[in-house]
Amino acid sequence: MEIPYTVTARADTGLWNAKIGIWLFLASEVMLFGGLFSGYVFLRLGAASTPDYDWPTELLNVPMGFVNTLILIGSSVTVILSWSALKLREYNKFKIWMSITLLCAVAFLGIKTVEYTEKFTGYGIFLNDGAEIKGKYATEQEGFVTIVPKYPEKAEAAGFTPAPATLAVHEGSYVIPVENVVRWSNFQPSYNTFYSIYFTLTGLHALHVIGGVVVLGYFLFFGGPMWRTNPEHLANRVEVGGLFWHFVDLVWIFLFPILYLM
Amino acid sequence: MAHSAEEIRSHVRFYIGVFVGLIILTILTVWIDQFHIGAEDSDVGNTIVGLAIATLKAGLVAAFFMHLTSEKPMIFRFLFATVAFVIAMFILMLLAHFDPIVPVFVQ
Amino acid sequence: MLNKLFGLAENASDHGLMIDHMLEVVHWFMLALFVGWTAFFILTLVKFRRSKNPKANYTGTKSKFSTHAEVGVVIVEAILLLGLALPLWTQRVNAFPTADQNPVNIRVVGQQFLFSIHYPGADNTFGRTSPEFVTDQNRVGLDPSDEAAQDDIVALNSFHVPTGRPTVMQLSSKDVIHNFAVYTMRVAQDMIPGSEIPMWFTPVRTGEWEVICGQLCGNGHYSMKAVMTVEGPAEFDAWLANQRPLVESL
Amino acid sequence: MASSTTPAPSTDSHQEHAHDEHHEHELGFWQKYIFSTDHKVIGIQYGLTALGFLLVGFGLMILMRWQLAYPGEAIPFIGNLLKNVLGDQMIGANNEMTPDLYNSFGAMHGTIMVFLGVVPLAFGAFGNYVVPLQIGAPDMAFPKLNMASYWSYLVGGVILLMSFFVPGGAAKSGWTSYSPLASFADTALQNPGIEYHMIFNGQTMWLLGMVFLISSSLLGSVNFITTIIQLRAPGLTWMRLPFFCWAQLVTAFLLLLAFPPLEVAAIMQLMDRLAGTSFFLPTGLIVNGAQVAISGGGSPLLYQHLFWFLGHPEVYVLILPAVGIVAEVITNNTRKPLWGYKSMVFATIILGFLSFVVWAHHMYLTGMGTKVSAFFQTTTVIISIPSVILITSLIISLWGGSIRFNTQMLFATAFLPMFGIGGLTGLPLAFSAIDLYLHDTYYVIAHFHYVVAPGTIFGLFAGIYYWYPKMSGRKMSERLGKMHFWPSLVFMNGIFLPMFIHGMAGFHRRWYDGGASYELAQNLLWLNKVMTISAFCLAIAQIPFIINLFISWKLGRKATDNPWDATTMEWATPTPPPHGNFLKPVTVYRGPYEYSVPGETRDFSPQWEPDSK
Ligand code: HEA
Ligand code: HEA
Ligand code: CUA
Ligand SMILES: [Cu+2]
Repeated sequence: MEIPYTVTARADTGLWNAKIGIWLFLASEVMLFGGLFSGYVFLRLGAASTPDYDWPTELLNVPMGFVNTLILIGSSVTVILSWSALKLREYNKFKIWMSITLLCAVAFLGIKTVEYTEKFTGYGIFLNDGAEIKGKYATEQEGFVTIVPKYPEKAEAAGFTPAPATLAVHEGSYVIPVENVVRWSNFQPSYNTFYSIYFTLTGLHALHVIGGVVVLGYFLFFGGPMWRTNPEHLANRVEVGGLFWHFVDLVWIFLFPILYLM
Repeated sequence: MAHSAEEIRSHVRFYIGVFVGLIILTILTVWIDQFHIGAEDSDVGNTIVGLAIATLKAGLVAAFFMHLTSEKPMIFRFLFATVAFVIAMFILMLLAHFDPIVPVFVQ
Repeated sequence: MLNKLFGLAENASDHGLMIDHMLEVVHWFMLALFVGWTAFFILTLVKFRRSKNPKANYTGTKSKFSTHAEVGVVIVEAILLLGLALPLWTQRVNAFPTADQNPVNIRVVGQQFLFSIHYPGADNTFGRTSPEFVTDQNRVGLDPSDEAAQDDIVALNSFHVPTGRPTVMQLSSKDVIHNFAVYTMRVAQDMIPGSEIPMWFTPVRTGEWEVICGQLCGNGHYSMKAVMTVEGPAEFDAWLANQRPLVESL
Repeated sequence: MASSTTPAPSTDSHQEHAHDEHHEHELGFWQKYIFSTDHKVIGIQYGLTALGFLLVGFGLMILMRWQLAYPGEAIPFIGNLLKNVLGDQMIGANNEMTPDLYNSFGAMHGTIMVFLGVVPLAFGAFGNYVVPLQIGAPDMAFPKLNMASYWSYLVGGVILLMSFFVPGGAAKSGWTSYSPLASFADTALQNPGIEYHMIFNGQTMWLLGMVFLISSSLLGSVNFITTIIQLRAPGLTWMRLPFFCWAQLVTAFLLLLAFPPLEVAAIMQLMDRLAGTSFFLPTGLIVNGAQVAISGGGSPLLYQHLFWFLGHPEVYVLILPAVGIVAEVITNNTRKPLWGYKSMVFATIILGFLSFVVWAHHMYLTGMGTKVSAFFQTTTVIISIPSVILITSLIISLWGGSIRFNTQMLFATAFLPMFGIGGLTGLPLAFSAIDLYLHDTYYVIAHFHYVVAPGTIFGLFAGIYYWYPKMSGRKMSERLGKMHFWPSLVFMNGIFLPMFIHGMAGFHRRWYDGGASYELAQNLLWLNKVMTISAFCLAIAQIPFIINLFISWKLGRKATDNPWDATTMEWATPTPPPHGNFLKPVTVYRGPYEYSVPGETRDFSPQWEPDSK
């Protein structure tokens, strides 16, 4: 006997297997991101209750996040168009729309990479007196920490001096003695709680995007045989993959304002 | 899922409409973020507005792109439970956060 | 009585009696349920074994007994919850002693695998503490330059409290989660780094009582304990007066 | 696709038929037994692996019990061997167990028993083998996912086992892995004397292993739910579904929705360990006398919330399948219907729902105010009601039966009072004011072991004896079975009953020396020996079982297709069932437990047989 309802719907539930499967999977994903989201709120409330803790949303690149939002929403539309094309049995249109979807996904990941690089070349320095100086290209040499500060006035107020020629690797460098520094690093996950949650959330989301690319790419490049034998099955699979893709979009719709704006 | 070709074509037009709506809402979120809403020293106002718009957008995606408007009751049953549990997790964790034993030292 | 049978540790605090009482009541309830069910259970097994009852009865019992029993369980549980448990917890965490009860205030800081007990000293005000001051001599991180810190006393793993006066503690930790448990006082509370959790009790009997770390905290967890000496108020005052302020030894 | 063999008519008109996958071609050994997608093979793989892990978990505990009864004394017989295998950081000069080893065995005992032993056996093995048969399906809905689920489980398990042999040994922060302890455990920060590997250290491997186990459970639960919803044979309406399937369905939902938050916790803890973040680490930590170089700002309580959000549903994952098995066995051996089938189904569903909102009863001592604690006390008390309904219905089901005491029935009946003791002693823990006293004492250990060991484990034993003939075609020996049951019953109680007394006296759990250095413990230390000896005897009592399990596969008495005269559909297949399970499509005509129907000649009316009249 073969497994029934892989393609056709069961009469009393009106659903085929993979449809239930994907929704169940998405339910667990909702719990996953729900847990992360609860964690985010928990940590942020904790941060808010300490007097000088900052939540440096403003350091994220809003235009890039904005463009990425549009890209993901757009790809959500194209994936549904590719499914419609399959339903209409227009295989070439399916290929076109699906290719655009994948291109969107790659563009999204590309922009994300640029953003990550920006974070990894940005630096922050925590000083003994509690001040925090942000900028680019920090190094430590000869007992001094050098940085190209974002706001030089702020840096000078905090005791930085313009770097002598020997230490000025980059234009506009400022220096401060190591003794005055508690810690300094680039904007990596361990920089502070905001970056921890930022990298965790966006990193997990990016993994989902990559997963989506693999699945949808498989349909695009290896869907041919199935299209010839059982196009409805292929359409169902694309619908399932599409549901996952919409969910990835949906998560981003929340991540964007939470991380970039609020 | 016996959609006729004509139905699907009209759906497609509708998806495009939703797409446009989503773009407008995205622009709205970014635009509105310049203004400070609510009390002077708290960002609760902005947060609520931002989340409201995000929820609306997510609702559009779920309802139309993910076909929830025409989905079968079985799916709703467990999505309902899921959403209930997420909300419970969220609210109860916050409740626990906001209801500690109040430290009181009688000096 | 059941408590005795089960070997419950003796109680030496004011509110402990209420906890013991509740423990006793709950166990009577459980015992009653267990005995009732077991009796029925064994009777059934004997009565309906195959050799005695070769033909099973399709319908089984029609009696509403189980519904009554379940409703009974609900009612008793509701009484236990509303009548005993909730008020008791409220009394524990909301009804902290007021100034006119003249409480003894102490801070307890846990670390792997020690308890440091911080008394505010004569001014009854705790000096400022901060992690950067922590050393092996200054385990609570007392700021030596702080006015209020000058008379603060810090005891290690062994400390005194008086009878008759409530002791209010604020618990915290420097590294991992510990738990400050004095089973004879019927109190226990986690010591969580980054937060201060208050707890109180009023000793009614003198003696030397063990303080246990009740939360896994590393390989020395089993040996993390302190001795709490409960003595009369006069002896306590004398003991306290004898302690040298921490700053003197820094 | 082949609608000729599909029970329900296909609704899709423009449906092309694929003709390529029709013929059963002979599969090679690897595909048939190792990388199989057949739910029965996967079920047996799950079962054997899980039994192996149970044995490992038990073995760890035997060594720990030795330490508890004879603290600091050399481990007899295998002390030297262990020293060679685990290194002298773990085994002391005198061949005794070190505190680190004790903690690590404790953590791994809990982890292995819960995540690698009981859940895979109850859910993975029985669920996989029995559920598709009981609902009349040819296989699981997603056979490949099913295989992935097993392999993910195995990888997770192997990672956890390997972690015993890395420098510093396996995870040692309890099965709960509370941060900050677990964030620093197995790092040079906590223990400068040992050279830890960045990834291959106990706690990190624990977390990685958990990620695999969680993925396995998620895949499994998606598969189970879809299967039960979609692949029920025609006529098998929801209220005709065997109770075991209901139990598995609710269990699957618990796994599906409760595990992701644990995954979040695991990911965050991994980030804390590997990327230096501070999700669970507050500002100002001082470990080993030095300030920890982290940003701080995290919350240790966040970890506990995420962990226990899984943790409590997880305990019902441990118990529900066992309740399901017991229900099957009891009806079969009392030869009468399940009393209160409907209320049991609803009780199970309600239990499932409520189990998501009681988690903080494990956190009463974390500084909870009145409102939260009142909420969680109330929900915890309420959740005991459906449990009472389940147990009561099962006991009343016995009434009026014609009880056949074969081995599986003995285990199933013993389950009831054992679960009763475990469940009842959950009540005092539910009230925060007295949990204040009992928290983290051996009372808690006794409470949950009564539920999971003489409870769940007995239920699982019942299931093994009951379904063994279907899997192997032969029955297990009754004599060996009874030699297994009676000593197990006695010694289980010998281990766990004294723990209540210890708990009341204030013995705390996770004590390396079993209380030897505590004044409160002096009068009761002898009970440790009682428990330890009982544990040894319990181990010996498992020997007949192991012999029985293997010997009967070849030598047991041959079983017919329906050896227990049962009514549910797994017995409609040939024994053992072929690939695809049923020889011809089955249809269901009645409820699951139609035993001793008045007016019938036989005392059972199988679900798959049409009315004779
Ligand atoms: C399968 C596992 C399982 C089950 C079913 C339960 C069931 C229950 N548990 Fe338990 N529990 C655990 C496993 C389980 N628990 C574990 C593993 C821990 C410790 C984790 C750790 O810290 O490591 C724990 C810890 C634990 C705590 C925390 C204690 C502490 O750390 O301080 C609490 C507190 O409320 C609690 C409560 C309950 C309650 C109220 C139930 C209720 O659901 C019980 C309801 C059942 C009944 C009320 C029985 C009814 C029966 C009868 C009335 C009939 C009697 C029958 C006969 C005599 C034949 N449990
Ligand atoms: C499902 C869960 C489960 C099960 C079944 C058990 C079973 C047992 N447990 Fe365990 N235990 C835990 C979960 C479990 N435990 C947890 C979560 C903890 C807390 C850990 C922590 O502190 O973090 C704990 C802690 C714990 C402690 C406390 C340690 C401490 O705090 O210091 C003790 C002490 O005695 C103990 C003892 C036992 C014993 C004697 C058994 C016995 O009942 C074992 C019986 C086992 C069997 C009967 C196995 C049968 C299997 C076979 C015979 C296999 C056959 C094999 C083949 C055919 C291949 N356990
Ligand atoms: Cu400190 Cu255990
Ligand atoms: Cu629980």
